[in-house]
Amino acid sequence: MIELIAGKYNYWIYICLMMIGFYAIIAKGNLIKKIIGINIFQSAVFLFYISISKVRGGTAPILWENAVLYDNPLPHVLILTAIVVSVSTTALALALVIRIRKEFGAMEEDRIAKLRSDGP
Amino acid sequence: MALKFTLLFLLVVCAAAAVRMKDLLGAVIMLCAYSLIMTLIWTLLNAVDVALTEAAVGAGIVTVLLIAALGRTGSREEDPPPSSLIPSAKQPADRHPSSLAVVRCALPLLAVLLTGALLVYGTLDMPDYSAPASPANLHVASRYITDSAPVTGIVNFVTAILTGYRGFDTFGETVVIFAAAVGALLILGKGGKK
Amino acid sequence: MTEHFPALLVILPLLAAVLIPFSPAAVKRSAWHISFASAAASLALAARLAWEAFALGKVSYWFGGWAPPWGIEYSIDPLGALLLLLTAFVTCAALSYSRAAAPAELAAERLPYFYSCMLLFTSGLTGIIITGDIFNLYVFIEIASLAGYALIAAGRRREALVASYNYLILGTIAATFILLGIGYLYMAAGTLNMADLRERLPQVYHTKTVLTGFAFLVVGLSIKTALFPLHIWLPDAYTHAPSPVSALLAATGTKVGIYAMIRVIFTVFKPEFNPSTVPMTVILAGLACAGIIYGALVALAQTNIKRLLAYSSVSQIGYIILGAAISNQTAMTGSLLHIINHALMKASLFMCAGIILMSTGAEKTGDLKGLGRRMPLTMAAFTAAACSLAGLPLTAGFISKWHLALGAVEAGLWLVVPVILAGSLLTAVYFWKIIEPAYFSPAGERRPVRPEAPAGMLAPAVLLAALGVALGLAAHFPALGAGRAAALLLGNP
Amino acid sequence: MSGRGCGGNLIIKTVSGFLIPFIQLFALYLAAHGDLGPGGGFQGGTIFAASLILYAIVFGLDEGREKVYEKAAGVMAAAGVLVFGGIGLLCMAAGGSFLQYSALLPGDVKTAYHLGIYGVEIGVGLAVAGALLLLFMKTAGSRDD
Repeated sequence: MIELIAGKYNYWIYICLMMIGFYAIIAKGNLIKKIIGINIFQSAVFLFYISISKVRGGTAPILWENAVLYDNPLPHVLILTAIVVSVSTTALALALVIRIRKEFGAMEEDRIAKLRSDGP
Repeated sequence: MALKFTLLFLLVVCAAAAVRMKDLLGAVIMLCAYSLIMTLIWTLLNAVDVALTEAAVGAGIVTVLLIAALGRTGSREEDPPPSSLIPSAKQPADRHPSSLAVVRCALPLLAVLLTGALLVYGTLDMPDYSAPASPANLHVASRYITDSAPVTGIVNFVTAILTGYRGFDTFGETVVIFAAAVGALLILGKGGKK
Repeated sequence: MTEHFPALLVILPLLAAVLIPFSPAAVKRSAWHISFASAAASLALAARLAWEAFALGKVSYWFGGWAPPWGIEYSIDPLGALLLLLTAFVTCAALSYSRAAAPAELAAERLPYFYSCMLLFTSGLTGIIITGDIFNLYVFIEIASLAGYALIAAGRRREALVASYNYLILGTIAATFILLGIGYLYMAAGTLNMADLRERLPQVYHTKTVLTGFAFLVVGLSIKTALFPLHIWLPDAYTHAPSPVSALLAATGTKVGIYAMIRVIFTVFKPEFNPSTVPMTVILAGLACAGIIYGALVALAQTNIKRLLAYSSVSQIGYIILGAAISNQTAMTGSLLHIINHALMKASLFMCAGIILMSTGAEKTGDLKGLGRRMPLTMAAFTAAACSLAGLPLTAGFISKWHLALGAVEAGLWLVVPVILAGSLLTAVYFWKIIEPAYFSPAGERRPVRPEAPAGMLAPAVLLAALGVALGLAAHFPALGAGRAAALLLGNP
Repeated sequence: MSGRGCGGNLIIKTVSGFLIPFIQLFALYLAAHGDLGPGGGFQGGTIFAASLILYAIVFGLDEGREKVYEKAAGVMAAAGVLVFGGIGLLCMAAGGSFLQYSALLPGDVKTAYHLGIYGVEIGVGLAVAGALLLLFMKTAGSRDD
């Protein structure tokens, strides 16, 4: 049991973070809050990838004559790409929120739903 | 080890605070703190390139974009829908409907717990954290480490993979951010006065 | 030069999309011409590649000259070739429709951005179809999705903004699930190349890690394909998007999602992977059946034409997934045929709905009285496409549903057959709600502004619908192609 | 936001005015040294964009010229992607496959890699800096709305 916890707790913390973000996305009604949730959700996944790459006793993946073991560089590369995707999504979502706020004057899901059903 | 554990703990605290805070500006600042702590953890994990990017993007650009957006949208999260917008006849029914409260809290919580449980289930027979012999570190990755410097002459493996072996992904990545820019223009229109 | 076609197929439209929005005004004015030219070039490249893929069985391309598990590979088999051809063709049709439709539904200054996003969207989809690398798949899913979110919100209707936002939130959850699933698979197998994963995963099929990764990939892709009950983003998005966008998204977006799902289930994993704890195929088939009936019933209750078509999509997607879940040769052929059929017909139907909205302002089924006489061509195309979706004999829809039912019988799933029949019947009934007033009611007081829509809008709608009938009459050819693609996919040539 | 600047706070203006050139220098260093240490076009481009955003927040941008700035940022983003894609196509023209840098200089593979990777990093940097600037300007908006 102890070994299980010692070997896996890193993964469990990322799952915990991910679920905090996931909860914010699906339970919060405020449009900006959901975007904050998405950011937490995604970077928790990034943390998971980076923890895959760690090797006990490894050094940073840059060629170095004294190095015995290197950390795995591939997840780093994947996450660099994923971070760009994440900021792109956030920016596009913010553009949508700004337009929604302009057209509906509201930023809460249920208020917008009301305005949609009453509106022209 | 103790440092990393503290940082991971702080990470959870910041994430929870960002989600709980009603003041959106505060929540954004918490998100920024979350990103900065993430940067430190990645530095500890030797992912220097990723840490640098997270510091610039997560803590920098994303925070600025969120604050700029808040400047145009208002920065308070509201609890109940204001009564003026609800037709008065419906008001008592809409104010404290128990079924709505269930949908609002219990259902998302259930979904989150189920997803989390499935994820934890998946970790049970994963290779232990930082085990050198895990499959992820053996097959493709080991070839990158032995070959990339002699073949390409690039000493930073991450750069060699990013622009060499997986250069097409990076091309896709620049197209993604370009798509976001064009998409924002399509949604918001050109600058200047309407 | 021909060996570079797989790469050029994706890169040319991408570069055209980058060129259009920030160029001098003269280039911007010809934005439509540039985008149509690059879409036409893509169609030609796709046709050539499809010919090659059917002749050789597989075409592959190594980016940067790196051998597959280390570099990124493009690989095209007959199934991918079919989808490439379909996407390129529908894109051409949607773009030629946009020439008249987009200026009517969008502000003029946004048109260059609109065309740029159309091209980004389709080249994203092309990248998803053609790639042999699972992380590259994620990158191109995001290109297509981001362009798709923007396209839905492009019109003047404010409801579209909320629809787009909701789609963005769900789509991002889906993409993150896909990323997570990829991470789990990478962790178990140490590779990202699909063919390599297929070879290396069987040794770890029993692990919980692989099972979880598979589950997250499939759930993420189910959101993207709008499989019931994860379809909630779809009706609003299709209803409020500009009509060329609805046509393109309904025809290609969800189909490519299904294709990616088929790739994961049948190419990344082998049939031996059938976890005893969770019978994946049974769940998928069950959800597909539920989706067929649910989508059709809700469509029956709709009065808004575009919303009716959107729910009809939920129902038809159920058919496609059903065939993939049964996964024998006949059912898979039916599923692929239905992908083609539904893509062409739904594009035509959304185009007709856009034409009707533009020339008469009619959005509701009740507003269509007497339209059959005033807009004979539009309503003829609409009726033909509707017949094909309902699966009437002599149409493409009959062939696909026939194969699906036959496949279900072969697999011993007798319970599924009545669902297929009931779904078809309901499809006929909800389309009758539109066709009946158009042909059999006296004209209402609404008079169309023009007798028919501009030829540029009408031609693609009529062409697509006619193709549905033609494919039904010459059923041999599509069935042969889809059959070969299905056989190679399932590994029984 | 872009029109206002940061009131008249002298301290902020002086410190920022002193810092911004160094931030930009650091950005260029990062973009150019991705092959030796951490960093690369993406990080460099982001930090360069951040320095210009800092400038816009502290000093404010010239009102009425938003269209020009927007256009410049857009051109920068498009140029970046085109540089990247252009290098890929150049490799194709030289007989390799897309982004196969070794085709550029058949005799000297390592120099070819260095050249190709520099070009690509410049492309990524331009694209990222331009796109992020554009996104900031769109998000912050002009004063009148």
